[in-house]
Amino acid sequence: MPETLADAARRQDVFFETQSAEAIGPIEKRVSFASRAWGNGAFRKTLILIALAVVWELYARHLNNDLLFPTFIQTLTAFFNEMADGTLPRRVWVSLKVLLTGYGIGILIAAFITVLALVTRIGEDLLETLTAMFNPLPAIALLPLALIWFGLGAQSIVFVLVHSVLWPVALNANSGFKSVSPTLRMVGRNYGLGLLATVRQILIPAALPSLITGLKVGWAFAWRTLIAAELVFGVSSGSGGLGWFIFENKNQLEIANVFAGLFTVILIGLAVEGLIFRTLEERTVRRWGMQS
Amino acid sequence: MPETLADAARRQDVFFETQSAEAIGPIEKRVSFASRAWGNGAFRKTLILIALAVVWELYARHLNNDLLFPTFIQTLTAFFNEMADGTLPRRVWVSLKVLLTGYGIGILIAAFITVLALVTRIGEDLLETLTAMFNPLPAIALLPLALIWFGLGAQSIVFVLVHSVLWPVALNANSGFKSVSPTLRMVGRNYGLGLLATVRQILIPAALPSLITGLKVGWAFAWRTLIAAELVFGVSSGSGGLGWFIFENKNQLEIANVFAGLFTVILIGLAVEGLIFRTLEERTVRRWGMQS
Amino acid sequence: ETNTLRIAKQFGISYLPLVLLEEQKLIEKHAKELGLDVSVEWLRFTGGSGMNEAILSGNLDFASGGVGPLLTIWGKTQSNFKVKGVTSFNAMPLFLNTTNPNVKTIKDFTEKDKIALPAVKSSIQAVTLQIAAEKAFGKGQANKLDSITISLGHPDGQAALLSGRSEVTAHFTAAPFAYDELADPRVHKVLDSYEVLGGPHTFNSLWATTKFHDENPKVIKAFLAALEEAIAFIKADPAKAAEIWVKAEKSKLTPEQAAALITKPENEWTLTPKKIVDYADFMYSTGAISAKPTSWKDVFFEDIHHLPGS
Amino acid sequence: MSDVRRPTEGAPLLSLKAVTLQYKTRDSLVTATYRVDFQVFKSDRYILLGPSGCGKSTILKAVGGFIRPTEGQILLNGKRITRPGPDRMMVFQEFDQLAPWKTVRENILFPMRATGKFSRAEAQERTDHYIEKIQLEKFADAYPHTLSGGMKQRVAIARGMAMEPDILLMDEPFAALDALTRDRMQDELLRLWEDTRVTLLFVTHSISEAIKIGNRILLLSALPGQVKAEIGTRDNSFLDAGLQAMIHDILFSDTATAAAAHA
Amino acid sequence: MSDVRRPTEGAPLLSLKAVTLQYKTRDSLVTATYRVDFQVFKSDRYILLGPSGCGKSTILKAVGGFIRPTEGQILLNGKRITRPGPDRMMVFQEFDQLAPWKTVRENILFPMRATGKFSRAEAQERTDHYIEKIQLEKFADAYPHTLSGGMKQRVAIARGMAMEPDILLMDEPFAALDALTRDRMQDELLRLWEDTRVTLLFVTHSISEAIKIGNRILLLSALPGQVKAEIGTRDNSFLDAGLQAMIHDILFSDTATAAAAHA
Ligand SMILES: Nc1ncnc2c1ncn2[C@@H]1O[C@H](COP(=O)(O)OP(=O)(O)OP(=O)(O)O)[C@@H](O)[C@H]1O
Ligand SMILES: Nc1ncnc2c1ncn2[C@@H]1O[C@H](COP(=O)(O)OP(=O)(O)OP(=O)(O)O)[C@@H](O)[C@H]1O
Ligand SMILES: [Mg+2]
Ligand SMILES: [Mg+2]
Repeated sequence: MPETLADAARRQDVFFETQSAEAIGPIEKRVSFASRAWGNGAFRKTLILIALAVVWELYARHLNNDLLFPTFIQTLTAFFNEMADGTLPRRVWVSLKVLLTGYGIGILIAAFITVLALVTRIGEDLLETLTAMFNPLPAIALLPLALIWFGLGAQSIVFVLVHSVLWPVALNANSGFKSVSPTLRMVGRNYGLGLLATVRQILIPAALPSLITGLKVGWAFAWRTLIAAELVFGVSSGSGGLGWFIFENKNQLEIANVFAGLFTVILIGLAVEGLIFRTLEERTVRRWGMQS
Repeated sequence: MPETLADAARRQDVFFETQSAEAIGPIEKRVSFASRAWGNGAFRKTLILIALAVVWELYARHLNNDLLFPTFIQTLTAFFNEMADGTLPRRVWVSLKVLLTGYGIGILIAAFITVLALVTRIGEDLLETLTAMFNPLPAIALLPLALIWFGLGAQSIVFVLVHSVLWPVALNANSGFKSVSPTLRMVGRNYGLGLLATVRQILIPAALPSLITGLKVGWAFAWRTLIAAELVFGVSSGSGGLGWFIFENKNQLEIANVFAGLFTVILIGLAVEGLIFRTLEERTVRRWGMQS
Repeated sequence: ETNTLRIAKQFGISYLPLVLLEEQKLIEKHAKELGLDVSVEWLRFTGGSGMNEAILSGNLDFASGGVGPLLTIWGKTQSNFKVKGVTSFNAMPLFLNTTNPNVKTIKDFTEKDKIALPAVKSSIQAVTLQIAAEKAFGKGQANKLDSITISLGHPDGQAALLSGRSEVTAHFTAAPFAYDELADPRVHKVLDSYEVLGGPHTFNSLWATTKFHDENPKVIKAFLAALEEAIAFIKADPAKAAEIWVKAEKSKLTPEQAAALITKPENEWTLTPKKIVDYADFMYSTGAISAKPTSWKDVFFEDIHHLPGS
Repeated sequence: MSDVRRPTEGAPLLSLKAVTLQYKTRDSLVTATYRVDFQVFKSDRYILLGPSGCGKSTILKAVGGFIRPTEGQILLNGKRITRPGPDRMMVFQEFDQLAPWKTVRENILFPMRATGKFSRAEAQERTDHYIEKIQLEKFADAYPHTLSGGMKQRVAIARGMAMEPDILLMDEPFAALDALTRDRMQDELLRLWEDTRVTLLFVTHSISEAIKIGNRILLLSALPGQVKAEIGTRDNSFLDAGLQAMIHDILFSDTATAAAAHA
Repeated sequence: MSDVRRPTEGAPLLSLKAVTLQYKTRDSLVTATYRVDFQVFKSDRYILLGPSGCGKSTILKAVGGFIRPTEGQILLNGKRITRPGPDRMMVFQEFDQLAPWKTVRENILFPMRATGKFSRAEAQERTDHYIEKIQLEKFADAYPHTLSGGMKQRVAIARGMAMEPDILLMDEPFAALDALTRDRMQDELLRLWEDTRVTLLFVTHSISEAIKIGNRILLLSALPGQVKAEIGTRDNSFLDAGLQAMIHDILFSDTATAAAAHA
């Protein structure tokens, strides 16, 4: 191709000595303190939480109606009182046990169905059909079957929890698995991985962003369901978890305690997000460049 | 590289005439009728549904306790009766109106928050924090605020629906957006697309599998919440929807009607999955090879 | 005979006799006297329907609740479980309170008012309101006020009424909420269920399936004896009963306030079912139940047929 | 065409008999290759050469067991290929064939451990060896998303070679590499071949690469891919400008006349 | 190094001044290029050549506005580059740069319509023109996942060329193409250049491609990429075996001595 630019011809060839990688050493940009603080997620989130608490306090004071909406400080006071006398921790413990059981079983069943859906076409149809049918059903719909199968008490609540965890987790897992790059799937098949090995070594890591979202949604809905389910199913005297605590206090119009109960749910939510899901994301999908 | 295999050297060079593409024409594999029927998703799903109905009928007959678990035929009878006298259609209509309003608003707010989270880091923190805090809260927690802001009735239910739709949709959207390939994002930025254009033309299509999952989960939980919320939040007499229909019949131990109500929810779920979500997936993610 | 008895109770001061049974282990005591070793499992429900399902699925022996649910389940199970009342344990009035100063009688309610009650159409409050409406507006007008009723649980109803921030201007409720509300100067009483029915009527009863009843005669006997003892105790020492209740329920009421509620003349503690037939007839006339008892004795087991019920 | 028989000795390791490969999508039916025949003998370094989109990757995937032929048969040691397996290691053309959740080292280790073909210690040793060969020592613990395109491909190549499979299927492995790195990797591949006599089925775009690496070269026509010629190379073929020109002519002529002329 | 000034006339269109580019990840800090200086003048066909992983793509992305330099400046028409823009169309190295939800035609249309640079009719016409050039008429309505690697890259090239930007940034666009298609695309690119005098910044691995396409060639060292030399080509450079050898030597020598010897 002929060179047609006049000046290009006049440019001279130039040569440089290069430095070895060792000679260069690390070069780092300087960052100001403010922007470093701002760059810290925990710091920003703390700011958000403080702001929310302030808004709550101010709005509640403005409403001045502690039958409906107590202030943040009233809630906090109630929270500490109930923590101190051991009521809340006991209730939380009862709820958490049931919750984790239901969550765990729900995830296992979701895993099972999703894997089934991977292998056979009828499994996939089953997953799609069952999800479309049962996912919209409220917990009360399950009450009769729960009573017949499990009777009253924790087992039935676990059953309802499974129902609330299972479908969103399965939906997310299925969609995640189906979105795994065909090349990666082929890589797995190339190594002759068995079904479970494929799931464990290829599909789960590759679909992790979807899976984590499913786990988050499932977790949240397990809580919602737990609190509602404790009301529908009733409890034996003296037992009862957080949901029951909230209902009891509501019945006695101890609204600050009701909010203390809800506040506990919020705190647990924040803790689980910050300590578990966040860490999981940091160590996996972000580290692997699968999420920006 | 020297050729060292004795026989290789003895192989001869060979040349062939090729045919033009037109000369070849289409070649199709023959498929047996059985495997074609089996290949039809609607057929397989119908089989599944029939099987489920049979299992229901048999199990309910075996239990023989129609105050707890009516048979499929009893349910169907009740369903047709209530359809025929116009009760169910009216209740469904009331519920659907509220549901779609809540669903729509929930999606809009989710879109807004997610876009905010895309643009600013504080927006992302806000999304993460709010989701972790509010997603586990049951609908009853919102009752006071709903009462203050919207009073009793449909508006409050919409508010609670928004709460149940917003977070799972936002979580899925956010995770989907964050998983969009960096190259595609760069392509969008390269074209100088504005924020909304990027969202519309790059992020939404690229994250569609996650978005659809979010919509599915949101849809299901909107139903669950609607039915529960009609109990918690007042329903004026005569104006209730499907949730109220179920509750009323339950109170009067008209269990077949209760199941007819739930059956309606299931039918709607199947219809929405089959007609809307399925079609959407066929026309988008599957067609585009984004999901297998 | 069973050796564990599963009894459900709900919330509120009206369940005081059951609380005493639990706290003082009276059932166990009386069962022992009859030579039975019974342990009692106390369960709590927040409403009638969960309880009904529990009893029908065999997870519960005694359910407790209002007259409405009792009549409903009685009517529905005539051909199979034959659920009947074991006994009543109180008679208490229901109050319709309002914050709207213009409302003196139920005829004064307008479309702008909203009456909160536990469950539109099906709760005992709703039924009572219908009876009152029929009396006030004439035959066939029972549903006249239904369009302004709205379902809210007791506490939510009270909060809605007292917050003054919602369209709820009236609340049809029971003790202690009813009394609590009346303590507020803005609130006054429009309707008293005793007036509507022309006298005291049963508020809460216990019920069980015929199968359970027939298989456990001694347990029933022990239970009734225990309940009688509890009620006698309430009458003899209301202050002590109130104290026990406040402690057991962790109520925010003081023992004195609770005692005041217990000893109010309109709140009777008795096994005798009252005005059951009035409710049943009315519910039958509106189609809420499909069977009509000829006497209150149809609705209750024979163990208390000696009482002067109605 | 498919009835032309070539003189061979011994049983072929891999033989394609009139293989037609198709993709069926919602919108269309694409015939990627039409009645392709060829035979690969043990220790062949068999090259597939052809224009873009002619079905080279598709053939490789079919041999890999990922796609079933619409017509014809693919036999490995006389048996039909029904599924993928670690005896046929595949190096894909795509950059996303590395597991993003594994470091360079872990990616190379992955098949060796997953198939249990090598003991832990042996696998480690082989991994170190190949990391050195692809000159990514400094990036041994880096995750794939921090690698350049060429670096990713090198990891995939190392992963395939380290496995020492019976057949190594390589789909344009060196396309993303600069001239020097490419040279080095080519030499490395040939050294591996010397050591192990692995059978290679290798797709490339470069005629010179084909001549350098291969002992047999299959020339394919444009879509739908059909066999135009199969050519052997000799000891010093890479110096033979005539061979290069002939291949060029065959590939780029519309008919095989030009080719026949050469022959 | 950065103080060596080259004789030039007129203001450069693009100039990099001692540009250091880094990637910071959780696990490490990689310096991709170290104090790279060069200037591209209007209508240059400027080639970046260097070993795999030396930072060529990174430089292109920095010019594209996707990465900010840690040190130094990148000036476009004398102004710092702060963000990406359609004046610098980029053809990426990755196969996943096409929008999977758009057909071949829609993908090519996409930037023309999204930026509003061309009217609907004009954009359509240009699209048709380039679809013909890349010989994908039959696949105009196919979705990217049904294309072979080389076909995808051709679509990306067409998409970039159809936009006629001020600067066309191309990252190994022809790497996945066979010799003939590659030749054809190279000619097409040069024809486009003849017609529009678009400024090209072009990454390649192939020395001969560099000489065929470029008028200036920047030679980079291995990681961290530093400038080894900048060389001009002349009218008949592609016949000049000496130039090719020189570039080879410079690239593959450890120091610049070999290069200096050539000079
Ligand atoms: N997943 C698919 N679905 C539908 N058609 C496909 C698919 N993959 C490839 N094809 C079509 O099959 C034909 C051959 O594709 P293949 O990938 O085998 O080509 P190739 O020879 O490897 O080309 P390249 O050198 O460009 O990689 C192409 O026309 C392509 O459009
Ligand atoms: N996203 C990233 N995160 C961290 N490091 C990266 C990233 N992308 C590239 N690098 C590193 O930057 C260096 C230069 O990469 P770049 O992609 O620019 O190389 P290249 O010259 O284009 O190589 P190739 O010819 O192989 O494509 C490499 O060492 C690579 O490891
Ligand atoms: Mg290919
Ligand atoms: Mg690169």
